[in-house]
Amino acid sequence: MKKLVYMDHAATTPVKSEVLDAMLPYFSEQFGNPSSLYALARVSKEAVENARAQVASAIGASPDEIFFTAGGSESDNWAIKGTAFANRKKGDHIITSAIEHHAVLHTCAYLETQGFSVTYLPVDRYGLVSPKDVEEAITDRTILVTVMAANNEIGTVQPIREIGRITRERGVPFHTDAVQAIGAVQIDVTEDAIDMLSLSGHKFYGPKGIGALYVRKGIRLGNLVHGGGQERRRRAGTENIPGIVGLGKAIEMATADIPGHTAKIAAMRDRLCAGILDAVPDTLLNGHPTLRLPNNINVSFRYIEGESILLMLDAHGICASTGSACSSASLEPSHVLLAVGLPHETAHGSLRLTLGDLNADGDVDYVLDVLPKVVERLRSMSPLYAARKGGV
Amino acid sequence: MKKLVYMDHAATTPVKSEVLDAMLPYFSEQFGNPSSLYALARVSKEAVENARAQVASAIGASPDEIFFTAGGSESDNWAIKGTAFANRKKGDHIITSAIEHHAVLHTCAYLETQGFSVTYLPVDRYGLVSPKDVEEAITDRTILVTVMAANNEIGTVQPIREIGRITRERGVPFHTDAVQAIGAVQIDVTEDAIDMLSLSGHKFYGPKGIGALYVRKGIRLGNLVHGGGQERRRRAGTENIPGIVGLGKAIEMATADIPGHTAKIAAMRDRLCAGILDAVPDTLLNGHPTLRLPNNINVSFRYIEGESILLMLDAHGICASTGSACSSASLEPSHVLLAVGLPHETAHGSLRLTLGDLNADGDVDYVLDVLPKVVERLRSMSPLYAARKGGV
Amino acid sequence: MYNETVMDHFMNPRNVGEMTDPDGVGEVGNPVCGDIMKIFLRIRDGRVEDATFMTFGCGAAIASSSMATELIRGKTLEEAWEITNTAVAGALQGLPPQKLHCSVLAEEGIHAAINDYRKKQRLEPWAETARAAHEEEAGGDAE
Amino acid sequence: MYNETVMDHFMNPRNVGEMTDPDGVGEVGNPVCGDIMKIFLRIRDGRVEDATFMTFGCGAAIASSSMATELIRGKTLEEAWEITNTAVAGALQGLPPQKLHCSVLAEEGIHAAINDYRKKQRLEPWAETARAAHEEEAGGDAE
Ligand SMILES: Cc1ncc(COP(=O)(O)O)c(C=O)c1O
Ligand SMILES: Cc1ncc(COP(=O)(O)O)c(C=O)c1O
Repeated sequence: MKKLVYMDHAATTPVKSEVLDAMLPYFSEQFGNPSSLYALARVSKEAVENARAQVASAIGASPDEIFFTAGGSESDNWAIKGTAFANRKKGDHIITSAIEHHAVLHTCAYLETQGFSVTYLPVDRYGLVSPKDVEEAITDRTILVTVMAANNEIGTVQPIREIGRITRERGVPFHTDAVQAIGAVQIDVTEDAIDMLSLSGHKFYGPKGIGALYVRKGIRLGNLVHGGGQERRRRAGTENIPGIVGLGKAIEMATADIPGHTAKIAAMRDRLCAGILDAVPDTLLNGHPTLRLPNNINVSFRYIEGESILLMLDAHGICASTGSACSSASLEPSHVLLAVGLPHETAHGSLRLTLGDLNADGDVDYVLDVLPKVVERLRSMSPLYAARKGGV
Repeated sequence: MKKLVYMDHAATTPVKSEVLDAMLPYFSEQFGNPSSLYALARVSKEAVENARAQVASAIGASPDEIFFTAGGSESDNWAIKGTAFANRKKGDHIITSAIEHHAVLHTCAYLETQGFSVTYLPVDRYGLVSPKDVEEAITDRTILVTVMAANNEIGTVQPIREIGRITRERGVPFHTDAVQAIGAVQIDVTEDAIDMLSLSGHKFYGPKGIGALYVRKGIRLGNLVHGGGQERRRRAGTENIPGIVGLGKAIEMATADIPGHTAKIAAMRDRLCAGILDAVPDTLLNGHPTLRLPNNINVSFRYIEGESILLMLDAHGICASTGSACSSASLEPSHVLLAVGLPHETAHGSLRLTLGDLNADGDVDYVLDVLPKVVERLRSMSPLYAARKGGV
Repeated sequence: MYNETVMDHFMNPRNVGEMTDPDGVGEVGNPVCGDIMKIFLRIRDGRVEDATFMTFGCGAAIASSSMATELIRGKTLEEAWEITNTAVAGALQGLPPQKLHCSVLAEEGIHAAINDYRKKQRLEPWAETARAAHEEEAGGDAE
Repeated sequence: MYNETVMDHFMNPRNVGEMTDPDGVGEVGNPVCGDIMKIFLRIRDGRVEDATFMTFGCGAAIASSSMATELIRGKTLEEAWEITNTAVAGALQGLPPQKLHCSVLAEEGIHAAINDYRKKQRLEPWAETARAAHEEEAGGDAE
């Protein structure tokens, strides 16, 4: 078989075998609808409540603050629209950052068409939001602050505890998109003063199509999906039992030993990152040098374009990304890279490598062997590179 | 093992083994994010597009009219809210029926709080919506007609083709909740002049937490879940590949031979239904005598209450429902049974038995043995029954 | 949904049946709400010598009737009057929150039956105490 | 995303490289948009004797450059001028819709190089034909 080196763990991860094993009984045997009365349904109901407790315990919440959704995007949409529409009488102002995931940004843009006003906080060149900026942006019409826990492209980890402290003090609800942070960064919704938190199973070796929203008791939130009485009447739809069970098991495993697990990944990441910067001239590391996800490398190779790097890497069996997965098919350079101040042409030449459980040391060596050649090859075709060489 | 007779197929169904087999490779092996560029992702992308074609072909649509969602509730919410908010300038009036699923009714109720006006068409004593009523309810401010293809509680199959003809003529978009109809009734969105259609995998031996919305080309529809560019920018969220693959396989199997499959189920259903009405006096059949789902029995046993019937049946290993699964935990009698004109106390005594692939002839015999005794037992405790006997 | 004690009192209800010539009968509830409870009392020397019930209703309604009649048997009328919904739910090891009203119905049924007896004895009916206070206290299983 | 022909021209691009002393050079595109294409021509007796390219851009941009230079080699300048984006995309067996602009860039690159040659020859540059018409016709793979 062709060699496959998967370094796109931020896009998605495979379901861990223990997680799939936990899910399997609930497809065809323990398939009862938990809303029903009979014994078969009680098995499903208990499985759901067990998973709810697993999710709660992973983030320091209580189980009745956890609501299952179909993924990170739904959680983000629900938290933001649900807060906005439920608090319209109180205010119409939302604060977010310029480098959020599209599930947050496009939701905010939609709300702007519905009469809300949104402040998009800038970030510094490392992608950091300043808590002071958050504080200064809050007005008496502010009904929500939503800032992600960690960025999916450049991996920058935000000072959410400080933001939480400020928003709690000012009495403004604080939502954080923790889709990339779960399993990588220790999060405790109580200590971090988080009011709502989005997470998504497939980012930490759980199944796709399942996520959760943590909603602190007492937070005002309208529904996004109306209908049946599931999830204590707050999110309609027959429960995805295998998905929920898988999410519970996956988050339990992903958060069991965050320091131990991330140390291993970070060691590989550090060697790979140093190796790339060493071997390839005219390369910039994007994101923060230390406040970053342990598995994330985001570099810009000047004079070449990202898609062609990906294609050549793919020809060598290396899976990577340029910006977020969604933007790969688009023509726009990543809004995150532009927000940290990269010029367009440099942003176009970015490569994201995100390591994870599928990687071993050999993968690092392999990428360090292949990648510099790919860059060299593409540069040899690039008129920008030729001009720069000419110019030197 | 204790005997288990599952007669709640309208609440949910187990995943068929062929469906699970089709899903399995996509959890841990072919797990790529279809938005990515590399070969691994192309496998996922092809699996999604193959499933999209399967869903389309099952209902006579074209693949680019199919959008995957997290289930029937999301599809209903999306169709109704998406149409309402996108057409606000054109009008503010929605027509539906009094016996829709809560995913439709609660969504309509929400829209009423947002300034829309909703006409809830009455039904006759069999649960039928009159196409003439639809026609007369349409005004020049009507932006949507949503009438379900078949009812989940009493099984009544609506004249959607006539409704489709009328709405198409009047230029009003027509949505139908076909969650219960798929696999039971032949549906062709072109011949039936349907503009939007909701379906949900777990009702036809597919997985839970996955569904689809058919949206006819040219129909104006806003997004419900904003974010990444998935589903041609209309429904954000990393695709639930195993779920989508399972949905495709399940709908293909469920619609391969509808007449043959339903004939088998209907034969069992008819024998069971006749047997119950024969054996248990003071029993009414709810729903239409012929225009009903082939697997549905809904009866009211006078003088007793539904939950206690369910509990006693459960003690004998029989899984059934009283009204919709969601209402089992509520104290309200079913809005559907009230809408067909049942007095409250009769509605409280309703039992729904929905047959399916898990049943064989022996199950019919077993239920015919157990159920009359259960009814007799509860009636012997009922002061209403005593009073009625006294009165005769 | 229900614990074992509730299920036992539902599946094997104690004291079911109409009583011939009862000394007091109380009927409470409403078929529209899906439950009617009828309590029959036989009183000897100011004590509940026998108590039976007939109930139209859900599992919790039947179990509450069964438990309530058990609790008041042998009690003086004053003691029986003091059996609150909380006591009934407690003896059942808890009821789901949305089912607590069934235990309230049982308390009301006992009160109605006792007052029916007092009325027949040409005694002043006893006054109901505030209900809300009881309900607040009542514990229960999670749903 | 790309078909085999595109991938072949991307992985094994024909005619890459800067030409020394070219007779005509055209540079089109914009680093801000993520693609720059530079076409070099050697002209003998009114024919394209040699054509090479240097491209900064995505897979489709590189493959289009490769295919475009292949298509014009040996052609008269008039023939080369008539190589449309549709011809380039067609020779590549189709491009995804969002990548059709890369074939347009190739056409523009050829035109720019030819007119650069004509300018050097002190000839009137040829006029661009309406672009939109070509783009409408261009077929392409589904995304
Ligand atoms: C008619 C009807 N519509 C919608 C739904 C909702 O589907 P889901 O629970 O899959 O979201 C159901 C089932 O619960 C249904 O029976
Ligand atoms: C930071 C962030 N938020 C939200 C999402 C959306 O999650 P999902 O695709 O599971 O809906 C993603 C992943 O795509 C993400 O990385």
